[in-house]
Amino acid sequence: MPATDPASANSPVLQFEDVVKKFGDHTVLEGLNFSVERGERVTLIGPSGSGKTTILRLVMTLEHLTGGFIYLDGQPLTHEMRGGKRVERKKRDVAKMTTRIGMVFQQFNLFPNMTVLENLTEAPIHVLGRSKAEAKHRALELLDQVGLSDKADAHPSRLSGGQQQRVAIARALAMDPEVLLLDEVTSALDPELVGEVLGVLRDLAENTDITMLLVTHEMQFAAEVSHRVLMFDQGRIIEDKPPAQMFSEPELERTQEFLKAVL
Amino acid sequence: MPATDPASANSPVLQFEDVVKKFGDHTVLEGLNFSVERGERVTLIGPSGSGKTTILRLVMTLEHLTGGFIYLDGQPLTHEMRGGKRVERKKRDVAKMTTRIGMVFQQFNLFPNMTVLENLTEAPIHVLGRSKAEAKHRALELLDQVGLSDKADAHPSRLSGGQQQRVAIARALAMDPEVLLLDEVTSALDPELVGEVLGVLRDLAENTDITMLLVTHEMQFAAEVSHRVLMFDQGRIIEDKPPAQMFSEPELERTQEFLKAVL
Amino acid sequence: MRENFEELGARLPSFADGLLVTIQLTLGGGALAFVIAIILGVTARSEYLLVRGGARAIIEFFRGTSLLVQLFWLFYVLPLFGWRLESLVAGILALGLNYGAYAAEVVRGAINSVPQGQWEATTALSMRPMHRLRRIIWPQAWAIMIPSLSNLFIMLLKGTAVASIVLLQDLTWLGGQLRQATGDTFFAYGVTAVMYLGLAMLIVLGAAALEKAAKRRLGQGAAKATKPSAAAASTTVGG
Amino acid sequence: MEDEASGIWNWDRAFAVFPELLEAFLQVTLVATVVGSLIAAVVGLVVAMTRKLAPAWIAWPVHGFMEFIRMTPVVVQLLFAYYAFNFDPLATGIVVLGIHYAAYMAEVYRSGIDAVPKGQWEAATALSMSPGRTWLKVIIPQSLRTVVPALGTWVISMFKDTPFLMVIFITDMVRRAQVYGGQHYAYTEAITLAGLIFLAASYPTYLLMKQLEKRLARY
Amino acid sequence: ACTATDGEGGGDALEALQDEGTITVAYAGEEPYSWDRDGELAGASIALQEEIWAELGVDNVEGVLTEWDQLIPGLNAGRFDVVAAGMSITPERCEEAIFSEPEIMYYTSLMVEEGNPYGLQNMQDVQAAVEDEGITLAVMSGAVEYFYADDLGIDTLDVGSPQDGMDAVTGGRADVFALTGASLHAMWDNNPDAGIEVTDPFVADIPNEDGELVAQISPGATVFRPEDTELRDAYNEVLVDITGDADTFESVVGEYGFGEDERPDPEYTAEEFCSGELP
Ligand SMILES: Nc1ncnc2c1ncn2[C@@H]1O[C@H](COP(=O)(O)OP(=O)(O)OP(=O)(O)O)[C@@H](O)[C@H]1O
Ligand SMILES: Nc1ncnc2c1ncn2[C@@H]1O[C@H](COP(=O)(O)OP(=O)(O)OP(=O)(O)O)[C@@H](O)[C@H]1O
Ligand SMILES: [Mg+2]
Ligand SMILES: [Mg+2]
Repeated sequence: MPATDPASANSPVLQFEDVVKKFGDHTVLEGLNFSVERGERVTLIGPSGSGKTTILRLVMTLEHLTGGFIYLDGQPLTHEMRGGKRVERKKRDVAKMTTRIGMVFQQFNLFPNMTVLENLTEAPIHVLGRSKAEAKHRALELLDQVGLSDKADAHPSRLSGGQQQRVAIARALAMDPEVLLLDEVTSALDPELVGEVLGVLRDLAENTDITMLLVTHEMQFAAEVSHRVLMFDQGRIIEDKPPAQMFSEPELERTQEFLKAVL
Repeated sequence: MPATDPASANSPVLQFEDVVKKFGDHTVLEGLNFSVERGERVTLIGPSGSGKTTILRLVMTLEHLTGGFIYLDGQPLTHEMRGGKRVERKKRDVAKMTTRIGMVFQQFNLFPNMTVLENLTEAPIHVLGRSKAEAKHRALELLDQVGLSDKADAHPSRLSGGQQQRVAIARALAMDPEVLLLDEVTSALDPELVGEVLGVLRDLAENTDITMLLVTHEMQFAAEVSHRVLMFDQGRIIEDKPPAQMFSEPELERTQEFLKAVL
Repeated sequence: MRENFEELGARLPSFADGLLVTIQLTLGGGALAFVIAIILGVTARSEYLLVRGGARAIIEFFRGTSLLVQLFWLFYVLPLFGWRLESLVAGILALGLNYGAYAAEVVRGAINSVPQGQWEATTALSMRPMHRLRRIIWPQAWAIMIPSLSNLFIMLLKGTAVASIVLLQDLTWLGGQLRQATGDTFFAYGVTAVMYLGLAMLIVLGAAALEKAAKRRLGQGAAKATKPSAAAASTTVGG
Repeated sequence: MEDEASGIWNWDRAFAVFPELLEAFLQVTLVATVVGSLIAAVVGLVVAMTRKLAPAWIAWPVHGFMEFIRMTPVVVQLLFAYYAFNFDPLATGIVVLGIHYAAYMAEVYRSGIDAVPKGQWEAATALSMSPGRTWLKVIIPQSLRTVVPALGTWVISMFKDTPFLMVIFITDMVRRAQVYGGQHYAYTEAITLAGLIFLAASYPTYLLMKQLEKRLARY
Repeated sequence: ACTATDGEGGGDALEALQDEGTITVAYAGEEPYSWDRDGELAGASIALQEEIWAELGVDNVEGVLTEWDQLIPGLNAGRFDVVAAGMSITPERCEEAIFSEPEIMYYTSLMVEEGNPYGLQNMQDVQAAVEDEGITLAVMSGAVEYFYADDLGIDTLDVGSPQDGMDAVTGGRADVFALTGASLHAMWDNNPDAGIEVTDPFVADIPNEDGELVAQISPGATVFRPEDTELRDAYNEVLVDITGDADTFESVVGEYGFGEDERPDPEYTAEEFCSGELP
């Protein structure tokens, strides 16, 4: 789904500009700037509460942006400047843009009242307006990719955690997003099931050039799949490096400390 | 709390004899036999669903024993042979014995309607019949041990997960149990908080000779503290070794496979 | 309209009496219902089939037959067997049994919805059943059940309107009298409705305060106190 | 019960009045409860959704109105509606009962909707599903599971509020029992039977709800 | 204040009442028979009660204002001693309760919209207008007019109280409300601006089983518990002295607008009404 807008030709697929996020009085992000290029896979690491999840949720428009701008393909996502003022964009326009972003949650969040197949076809049919046959075809293809062809008609509650998470990944992919957001997608899983999910993601990284922004505590996995690792602390990026460097020769003391605790 | 019963002098503190556990038609444990000596620290490992939690819950009498016997200090716990028949023991008698067993849960399960101190003194006062002063004294001592002296009057909801789990450990210890059961006590915690809880347990292992039966996915920790590791699969013990051997030279293929996945 | 208010003014003393009757029935019936609800709600969870079955039968019976019929039996049929209850006693008893049966389901549901882990923790600490219920489970269930109980309490308040069956002259009865005196149905029942509304508001406020206190005791208080809630006060489900 | 205290219970009378009561039950009580419940279930849902979706200037007045309905006796509401609108009495009565119970059911729906995990809303947003579709396909189906048993309780409760219809001159079962009593100066049999018919009607309703609950819990 | 007699027989009942000095009388609040007049018990039925019980040595008559449907259950349950609500004597009721001799004769009136647009004067007019013009007749359930309508085959709006009936007429829910004349006239007097009028009282003609019209003679009487026959007999002895003499009757109930027309014919007995010989 390459962007057709000329503005996007050379701009990063995702860009944060002076992003501010407050919960009440509590400032989580204060003037954050960074960008992700098309096809890049970026991992966010950092201590609990540093704002990693918040960043993904802001991109997915699950949280309200307090200040600054987020651009998707060079176009403003939820807020824009108009007449010298920062104004909110229309819900409709925002919704149209978010179809190009997919997200996989820590808790899977599959729809329990639908079968696996229905989970995968609901949005393509009713949001993207695909035909039923087309949506179904694509869904089965994806289920095959995540190794769950035989579970198409099962209800999510009948699946193990690892299987549920693989379905959730397939569901996000069924929308053919340009950007995929992944928030600790293995941390609700039993250790033995983690592998199967990481396997699916590894596959995805190898065989597609989808842009990924991910949060994970699996450092080894992060090292394997990502192009860049961003270390967060207290709502700011304190280090930004390729994984090899980040894990072997972290510069700051804070990063060293953190890595020692989690590795 | 050394057992006063002469029967127990040389018997293992905990013994499983032909233990059977079914949930409906589903047999989880089928004729399990093993024992734990006084002061021993035993770790149960094995894939998800193999019955590790079930074993701890049976000892704590949270599940009904389908068949066989469990002995505490040589005395039958929930069932005994009487007149050649396997019969259930009186609730009262069972309750009396379970005061000698403590358990720490994955989800902490602190009482939200009580302060930390009340959580620690409630059972010693009302179950063991200790005086308030005595119970409080012991509670503060334990809170000091787990590094939470300053939280005595806080409500659990005000504590972080790691702090809550440390309180839960202190609460179990406040009953001075002979046997302590620990079921994945760190897996509900953020990775950065895991360390503090493991630290407390390591302390406990070093400074007391309390008998411990634990389930954990932290293999390194298991290796450090336990005397023996039992590998479970499909409700049976398939390997039983000191940790050094178990982790370095597992015998069975199933064990190797499992360890590869989780280590 | 003027005359209506004059008539109302002249009847204020009797309205005060009627209000007292309604309040007596509401508080008495409510207190009794609460006690019955606890007893039935707890016994309906008993592990003994006989106890549980008995509690269930009582609950279903008093929920299933209507308040009107129960009142009739207590007041008019029981005396034929030689048991005579005073009007107020009969009224309180019927309200208590009827709404107690409804509230028993609330109590049972709230106790059941205390997380399984809490029950298991008490077992792990070898607490006795009564001790566990009183000290651990109840305080948590209590916070859960308040909104539903307040809902039922308002129902009970409105249910006291059947008091005239046992010859009590409560608010509704006096509304009827006012209606005859003024010949103005809207006015008379409007006045009555406003009085009930006032009493119901008191219940809502009381319940909100209780809920807040209960939640504070669970350490949930200030953390969540974002919205001032007329909404929180009226939450959820009866029976 | 019957012989020695001859006045208390008379089987002949019981058999004589029973068909009359049953007729009134079927014609009024049952109809009012069934139609009233449907109205309550639908209006309750609309109100609950209004409170979630509508702008404050609509949501708050609706909430205020429903609170007023909830906190004042249904009798007063029946009388008001009866004299204010010149519609068919039974239709008026059923609508008033329906709206009265909608006030309760709205609360039930609300708690059911609140019980749907936040993650479900977020997943729907992440898939760019429209609000309408999210409600229809995700939220409502999931909340039904928690909501149905509680709604059932209110339906059973509505059964026993139908006698209030007598204030707008609808002869329901209890009224019929009283008329019979007044005609023969014998109330016990008629009133007691009315109570038993209520019991006989609410218990199957309760079982039906359990059944429905099980069906919904399947996934 | 309720004297429990617990069915030991009427003779003892009277003695007990005399000892107590008070009799508890239930009434339903219907002007001018028995109602609460500014906090005081008043009405023709009440006047009779006071007169008669005083004669029998019970000085104090205490009233319990009760809804119609609670009168008889309350009497049977011993909540009060007698019911003085001008209840009509019918064969069905005599199976379960006992009546005094007739006390006051009833006539039916019709409450209609001011100007009486349908020109209704009696039950036959009503029957015709219901059939031809589709008007609605309101009756109070349990009152004699309720049964008249039933016998005439008229579908009715059944109201619960006199006030309900008036509201039905003024609110356009009914075109005519049939009830005891004295009660309707009292309501009309109290609400002169209500836009209603009330016809002159009449004796209703109702078809019997053979279809012949029979004039309905309808007396009201006091109701006693079935076991209180001796008490009832004692009451009757004094009652017939009053109803047997026009002047005495007038002196007791005249205050409430009753006169010779309402005085029961001494030849009518409760027994005859009970057995169905009358009307
Ligand atoms: N809805 C909310 N209301 C108030 N504060 C919030 C909310 N969501 C997040 N926060 C706060 O924002 C901060 C950042 O949270 P965030 O979840 O983004 O951290 P994180 O880096 O993802 O941490 P973790 O590794 O624990 O998931 C935390 O201090 C958190 O308490
Ligand atoms: N209450 C229950 N009802 C039915 N089946 C149960 C119940 N509890 C456990 N089981 C089943 O018993 C088996 C063993 O469960 P158990 O929780 O003991 O496994 P485990 O080894 O602790 O696994 P994990 O590592 O995932 O915690 C599983 O198949 C589980 O589904
Ligand atoms: Mg996070
Ligand atoms: Mg487990």
